[in-house]
Amino acid sequence: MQVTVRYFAAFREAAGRETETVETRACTPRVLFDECRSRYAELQAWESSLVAINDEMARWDSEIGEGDEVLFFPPVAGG
Amino acid sequence: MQVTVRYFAAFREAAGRETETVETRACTPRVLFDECRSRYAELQAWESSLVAINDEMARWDSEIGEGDEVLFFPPVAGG
Amino acid sequence: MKRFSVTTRPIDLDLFRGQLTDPRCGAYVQFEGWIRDHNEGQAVLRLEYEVYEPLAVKEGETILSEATKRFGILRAAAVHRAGLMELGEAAVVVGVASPHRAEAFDACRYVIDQLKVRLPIWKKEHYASGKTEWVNCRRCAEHG
Amino acid sequence: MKRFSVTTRPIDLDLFRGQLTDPRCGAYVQFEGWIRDHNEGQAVLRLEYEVYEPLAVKEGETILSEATKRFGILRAAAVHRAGLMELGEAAVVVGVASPHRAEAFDACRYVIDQLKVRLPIWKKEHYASGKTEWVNCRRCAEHG
Repeated sequence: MQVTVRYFAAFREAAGRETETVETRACTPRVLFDECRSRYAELQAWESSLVAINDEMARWDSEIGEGDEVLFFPPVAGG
Repeated sequence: MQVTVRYFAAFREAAGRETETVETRACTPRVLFDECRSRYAELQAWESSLVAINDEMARWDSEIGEGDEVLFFPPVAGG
Repeated sequence: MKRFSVTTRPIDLDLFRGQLTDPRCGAYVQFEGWIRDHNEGQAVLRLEYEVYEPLAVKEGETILSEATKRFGILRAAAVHRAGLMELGEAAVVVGVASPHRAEAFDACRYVIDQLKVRLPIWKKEHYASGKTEWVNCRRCAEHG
Repeated sequence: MKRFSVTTRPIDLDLFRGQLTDPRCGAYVQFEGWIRDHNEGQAVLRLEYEVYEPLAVKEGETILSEATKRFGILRAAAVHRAGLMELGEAAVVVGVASPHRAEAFDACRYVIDQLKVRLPIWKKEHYASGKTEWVNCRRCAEHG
């Protein structure tokens, strides 16, 4: 299936891009993120990273569907 | 001895005066206040009232001396 | 500028806050006491504060010093109104600036809690009914 | 006016506070996050916030609703800066108005605590040394 990936802040700088459309068989954001890491050497996992799917906060083991937009958020630091 | 008494807020209204100089043998503000109450029928004791002597917060059993100014504060309500 | 002051005019919040800015501080907490339109079921039209200023200022400074030592904050100030006030005005403002927020919240809370019970300040409420009453002093007021 | 908003311009504190006035409220607590001149020993010149606004606004509204329900306050609002900021400016402001002060303090604290960990907002510090760093993300930054 095809999904769109968006990288934010430090993740965007590490991946060298803000968004990409990928062909994947990943069923969860966690598996998808690992696939992305295999393409971008500088993209590091980070334990308090967050993830959203289609502008809703999601879990790393949520289900991804065809055409979804998956947003990878490095550790947030508002305020 | 002679001391000056000052009444504040509701106490002033009850005593009908702001200040007075009295001859007294009262050794503490508590005894002095009881003397004042015997003169002003409307002056009521009130459990969380405070007292000061010469612009320093004091206790009801502090010692009063000649020429002191004793300030009677009804329950405070700042803020 | 004195850290604790009493004023008969509306509190200038920009000026108040301005005196507390500090580049070492990442957190600022401000408390304001507003005049409510009701108290215990009665419609309040306006308020009057009687302040015994010499002792109020001394005790206010003491409370701010206590908060500074106890919570390790960098800046604290407070101002209290005296005299007649209208609904919606701020009767008291407390401001605390600190490197981090936990101690700013705790210190601000401490200062307002202490100000309310230790300062020689009395509040008289003027009700829509025409009555007035010294707050905290129902029995005194009945006779006053 | 939306209760939670994001802005690229300096926050107008008078306007912000003005939207929260309420004659039923006797207590108002405001928190401000200020840009400090140091972080972990490095001199900070300025800051940059990246905000993913669609989700930040949604999550910010959710947090304000949670605080309103949980603490029984009457009014709450917050605003967060996006983009480049200078020292001394407020990066975030939270305001809570309530009949009494205890719940105003608790609710304000809850809102800022939650905003800091749940909003998709990232802070990049620009240091006097010329370096920049994403806060909370040292390892990412080394590679970024």
